[in-house]
Amino acid sequence: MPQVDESGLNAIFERCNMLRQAPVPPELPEGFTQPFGHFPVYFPEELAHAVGLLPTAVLGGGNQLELKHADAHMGSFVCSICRSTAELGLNGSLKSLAGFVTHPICDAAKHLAGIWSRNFPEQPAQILYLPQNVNSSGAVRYIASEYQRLRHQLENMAGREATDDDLKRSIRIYNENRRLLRELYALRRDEPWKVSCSESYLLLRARTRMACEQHSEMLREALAALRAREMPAQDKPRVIFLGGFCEQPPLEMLETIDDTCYVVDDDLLIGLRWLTEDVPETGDPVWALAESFVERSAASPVQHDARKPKEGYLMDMLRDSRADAALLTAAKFCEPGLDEQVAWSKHLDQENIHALVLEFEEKSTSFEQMAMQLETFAESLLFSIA
Amino acid sequence: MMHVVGIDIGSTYTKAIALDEECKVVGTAVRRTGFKLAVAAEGVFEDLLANAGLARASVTYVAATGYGRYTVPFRHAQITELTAHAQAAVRLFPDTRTILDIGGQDIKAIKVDASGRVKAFRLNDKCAAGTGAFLEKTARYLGLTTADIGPYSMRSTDPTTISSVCAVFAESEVINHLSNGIPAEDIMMGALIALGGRAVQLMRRIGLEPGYMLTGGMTRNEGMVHALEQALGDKFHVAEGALGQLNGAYGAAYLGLRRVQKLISEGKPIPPTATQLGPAEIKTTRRWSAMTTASSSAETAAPAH
Amino acid sequence: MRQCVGGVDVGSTQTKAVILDEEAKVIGRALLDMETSMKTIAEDAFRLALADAGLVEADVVRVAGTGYGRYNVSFGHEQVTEITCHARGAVALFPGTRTVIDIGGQDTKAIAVKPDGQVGDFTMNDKCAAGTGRFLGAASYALEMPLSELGPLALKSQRPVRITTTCTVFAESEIISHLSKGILAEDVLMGVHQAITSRCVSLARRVGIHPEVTFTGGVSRNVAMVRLIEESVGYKINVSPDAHFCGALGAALFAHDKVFGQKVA
Amino acid sequence: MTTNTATTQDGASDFDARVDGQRLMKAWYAGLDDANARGAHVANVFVMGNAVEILRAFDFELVFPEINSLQTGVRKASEEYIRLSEDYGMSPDVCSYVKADVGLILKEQKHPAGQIPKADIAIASNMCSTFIKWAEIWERMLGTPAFVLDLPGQRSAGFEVRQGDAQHAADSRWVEAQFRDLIEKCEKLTGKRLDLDKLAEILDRVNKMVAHWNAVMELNRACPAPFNAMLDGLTYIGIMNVYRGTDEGVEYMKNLEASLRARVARGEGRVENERFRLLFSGTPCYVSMRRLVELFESWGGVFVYSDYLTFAAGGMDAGELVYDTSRPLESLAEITTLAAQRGLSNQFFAHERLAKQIREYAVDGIVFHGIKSCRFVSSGMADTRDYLGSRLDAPSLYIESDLIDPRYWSDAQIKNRVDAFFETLERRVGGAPMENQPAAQRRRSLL
Ligand SMILES: Nc1ncnc2c1ncn2[C@@H]1O[C@H](COP(=O)(O)OP(=O)(O)O)[C@@H](O)[C@H]1O
Ligand SMILES: Nc1ncnc2c1ncn2[C@@H]1O[C@H](COP(=O)(O)OP(=O)(O)O)[C@@H](O)[C@H]1O
Ligand code: SF4
Ligand code: SF4
Ligand code: SF4
Repeated sequence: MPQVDESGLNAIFERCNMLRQAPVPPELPEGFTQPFGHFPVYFPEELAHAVGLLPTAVLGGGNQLELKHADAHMGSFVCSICRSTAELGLNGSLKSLAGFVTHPICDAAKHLAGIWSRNFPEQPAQILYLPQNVNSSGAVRYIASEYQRLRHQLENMAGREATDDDLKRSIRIYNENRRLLRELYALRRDEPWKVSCSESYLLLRARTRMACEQHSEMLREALAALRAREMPAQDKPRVIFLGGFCEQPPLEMLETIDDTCYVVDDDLLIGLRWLTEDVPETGDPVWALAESFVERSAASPVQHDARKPKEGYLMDMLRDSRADAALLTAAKFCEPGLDEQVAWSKHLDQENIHALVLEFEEKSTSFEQMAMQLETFAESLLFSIA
Repeated sequence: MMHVVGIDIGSTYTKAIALDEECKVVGTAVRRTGFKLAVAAEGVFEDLLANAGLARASVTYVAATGYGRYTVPFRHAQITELTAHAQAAVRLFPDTRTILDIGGQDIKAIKVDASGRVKAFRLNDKCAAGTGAFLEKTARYLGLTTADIGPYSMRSTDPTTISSVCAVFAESEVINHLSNGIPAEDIMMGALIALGGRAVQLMRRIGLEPGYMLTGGMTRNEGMVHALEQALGDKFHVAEGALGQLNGAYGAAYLGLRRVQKLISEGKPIPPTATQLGPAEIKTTRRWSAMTTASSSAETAAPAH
Repeated sequence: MRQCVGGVDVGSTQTKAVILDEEAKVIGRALLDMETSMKTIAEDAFRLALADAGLVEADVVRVAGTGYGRYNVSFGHEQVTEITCHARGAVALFPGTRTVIDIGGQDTKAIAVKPDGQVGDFTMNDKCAAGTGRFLGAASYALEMPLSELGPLALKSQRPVRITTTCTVFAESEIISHLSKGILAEDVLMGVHQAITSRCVSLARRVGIHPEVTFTGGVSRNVAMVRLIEESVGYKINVSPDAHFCGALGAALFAHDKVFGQKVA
Repeated sequence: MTTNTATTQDGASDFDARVDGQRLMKAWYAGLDDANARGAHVANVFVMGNAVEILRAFDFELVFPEINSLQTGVRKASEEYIRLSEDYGMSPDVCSYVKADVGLILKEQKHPAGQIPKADIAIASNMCSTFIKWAEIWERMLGTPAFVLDLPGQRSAGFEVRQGDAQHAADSRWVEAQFRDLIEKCEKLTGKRLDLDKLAEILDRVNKMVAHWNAVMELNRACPAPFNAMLDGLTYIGIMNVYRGTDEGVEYMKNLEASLRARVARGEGRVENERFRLLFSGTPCYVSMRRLVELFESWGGVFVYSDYLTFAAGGMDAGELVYDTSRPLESLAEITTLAAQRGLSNQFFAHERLAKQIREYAVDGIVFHGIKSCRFVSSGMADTRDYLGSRLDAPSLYIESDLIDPRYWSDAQIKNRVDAFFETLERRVGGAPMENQPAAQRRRSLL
């Protein structure tokens, strides 16, 4: 594996940053016939990958995109990611997608399927009803049947069959990628001064615009270079960032946070890291994926699971990452996020753990206000000046 | 003799205060901020030195706060106004737990612990409806100066309700009231009550913990204090005289003093000022966001099949 | 014995009145600033319009009131909402109208008009005065310059500044701060106009913008606003010298329908 | 004893839809008031996608938190509850039903209608995703265990699940599995075994109620319409939900159908001169529903149907949805699955249903009522409206307020919009001219 230095690292970040701003993958890698769009949070990308459709997370338009059509189709009270996703559809940016899948994470997201069917009937859109009752005995069986249905639809779109072996190969590729992502987050826990939250986010997000195997390649180089970085630890508080599970916070926001804090863990793009362990590479692959969703998965405000009380995973995150405090964020107009935020802050209050409550919007462009809040927060944690 | 200075550059007023080693106030100064922040800082500093009869040389350390804190060239350190207000509040009134600061262009509600550490806070700065600007607008319309607002409104016997949520719509409401022959003091008090209600609502959002303190220029407006206490149903601590408006500057100065004492006790030198430091002091996170490619909003799409 | 009709539009900042003759031609106009009470202003405006037309009250057989103070037109025979009136007026002035953008003193409206001239959909700013004529009011106050001169000056701008505050109240201090930094008045003003335009256009987008677009309300007298809206929709828009009276005209036309039965356009 | 005894509101009668409705509601709240004291078991359920039939079989007292919240609105007490919850930290941007309920918790369950008992279990379906977040709030604040009932909805446009096809079989299997879990939980909670015969009887009563309900809805296709879907209809649906599967429920629905039949036979309409037949899409604004209806009826506009009456009835408004009482549990699962998909498609693919309803009820225009804080009904509304407007040229009005938060009701604005809407409708449909009334009189009728 070629050694990459700081300048090579910059080249990688530059590429990631370019991909961050691309509504769909700028080019199709070898062996893929068409991109296939899916909305946050989790989507079993292996199924698309196995038929040669390039899984492409649709993540809204960022704060550079001007909404020209969306306002006539979605009220101003709907979260930004939904509105700007609609905009991307309406302005043709997503034309190339073979199809679009959304999820019952919230009602706004479910409505996207209807909006698609009314405005782009030629581009098949559907709601993948991932169950909110994973604790029921029938859950795995039900998910498996949904995955089978999806698998056949994808096969028809791609005009190509996905054998169990194809699926197993894809699972192997994704397992490898998930392992590397776990390494990246371990590095942030152990030596946060070596990789900032915004840099880690850029690396992570790049996976939504390239083939998983390419991403692993890139990640391996980046990790090596990051580990080799010579950077002094600064006097910044260790915090975790929550609330990035769906709508994407502007990169500027993450950078503003990096200015004053070390973010040692987060739930950004949690869907890409949803499965927390390797998916079994033997046996029925569809069942393996379904079972992993139920038994070896992360948590988010939009997935109910009696075994994962929300405060529970919040405290686990704080403990495992040895964080001093938490940034509890929520996207404006994000019902589940805003509800969760209350529960989180109430709980941390009881536990006497410092938390800063922030509301963000994909569309925001000015961050002085937020910078001031973060400075105050850092001051209240370190309690020393300058 | 060593002195420490705190400078609070607010959106409307710039405030400065000087402390000696015993943390005694040896001088203060207030002036309108205007639009050249560095100039305001320089100006207020000179006023301060004059008022306190100090020589520049005898000022060991300058701590800047307020929204213009990064524009004070001769600062040794900057702190946010929230931290500064919290510190000062607890020093002046040790039982303070909830602080309300009504500024010219924003409101802040701050929750503090016994040590003056900021526990939680909320701000409102997008909409003028809940800020000093709203008052000054109404006052301007009624032909009152800022300083008149308090005494004048206290004459009100039967305040009117101002129902508009928007400062602009409120103005036409005021016009209507006037044309219906409602006395100006009742309208002014109506505006104070409207503002008071919004301010207390903001306080509720961080949770009301008794031991309330009002800071900022509004402390000089007895009508506002009255309206606020009505809305809250409880008393506010209010520092006497101009000290209420100087609260932020005082907090900055106090933290500066503590810092200096710490440095001296550790036998460390006083750090250089921002100008001496130069740009090196500027934060150094790489800003990838600054490099946005055209593709961001463009209709790029992978080759369709 | 004349059979003229009148329309009175009692707006939030200005009251407009027009008189139409039997052929529905505008023969009298009046415009009053809204200072004192709403009760009398409608009547005052109406009388001024009569005088302008050189008529006496008896010559006018029917009057319709509109605008948000329409129920103060106590002498009116009917009240019609400003939405319906602006649409009617706009279609009368420009039969091809499909979208009406009305920017007034305190409210901004967008109306989608069906090919048959009927109101299809409409939306307006409710709680917040950002992006209304008031924003220009703030500018004219800060620059101590009459409203009518703002537009022409703004068009001289080479490098417009970006106005970041949306709040009409804070706009004033932002404008002054830019000026104090030595930025040219025209560049600041252009920024102000751009700010209003982007707000109004995004409001209009909620009902969908389709040509022809007709721009009404007092702000339509501002040449810079006209230019900017044209730039952002991408084609020329209709503006009539009577645009400020559009609401009153629409009202008067409804009165005219009543008197002469068949609808004139 | 049907048509002959049951007569209408005006006649001297032993049945008055409104009075009897209110009586039943009172009785229900009275039953709740001392439920904990009596040691009865209590369950929180939502109007969409619940397992009421099963819970009744275990003699649970049922609490409908949505109805509690809307009642705070009807009783003009909602603002206090909502403010309490916002002070507690709830965002202004979330569902105001949830906020009112959090307020209720903060007030130790003291509701204007009486004491609301603490629940032993909460059933939350995924039909509205907020249900789940709501149930999680109870888990935290009250320690009420939540049982999420996951009901897969319509996957995509034109996605038809027919009774007995493969997809329906798979979905039903999933729902049945969850029902079995639920039954196990109920048996643990109550110490009783599930009595299948009892369940069958309950299903049978639901069948009867639904049959009457569908007849009632159909009666409003008559012109003039006998009732206003967004005023009288709200009483009906309340009973439909609260008394689902009970004898009182069957009795009420039977009498209701009879009385409305009589009305139609007599050619009586809700408004004396019906000029516009309107379809209402969205949820009501319970704080000001009378006022809203007044604004429309003053123009002779009556709401003849509302999709609210479909999804708030859990989507059971379809002839083919009949429980097979010979295999209660399986049938319950199968029908629940289909009903849920109707209820959900009703929102997420609303255009398919609305288009049908426009035809069936001979509608002149649609009124869309957007609720900022209810994404379930509001997120797709503008787009649906755009679609119907361009495809069917259906005239429509969009108004916005809130379910129960009076702070979002702006009378002047709504009146303005309603007036403008009818001014347009009049010129299209050519309703009787109203302008020729003297201004003064017309004003009175409008205010
Ligand atoms: N002498 C005074 N009398 C009454 N009110 C005053 C006085 N000075 C300031 N104020 C009020 O206090 C408000 C804010 O003052 P200040 O807290 O200094 O603002 P900021 O910190 O935002 O610059 C002003 O908008 C004004 O309404
Ligand atoms: N001569 C002018 N040039 C530019 N703008 C003007 C002129 N006259 C009035 N305006 C603008 O029009 C606004 C009033 O428009 P109008 O439609 O009468 O408002 P409303 O109907 O709400 O009273 C004023 O606030 C001002 O901004
Ligand atoms: S951001 Fe929140 S509201 Fe928006 S789609 Fe995601 S989960 Fe739903
Ligand atoms: S509501 Fe009024 S005061 Fe508030 S932001 Fe808008 S214009 Fe400014
Ligand atoms: S969001 Fe709408 S549907 Fe969901 S609970 Fe609230 S009011 Fe009911």
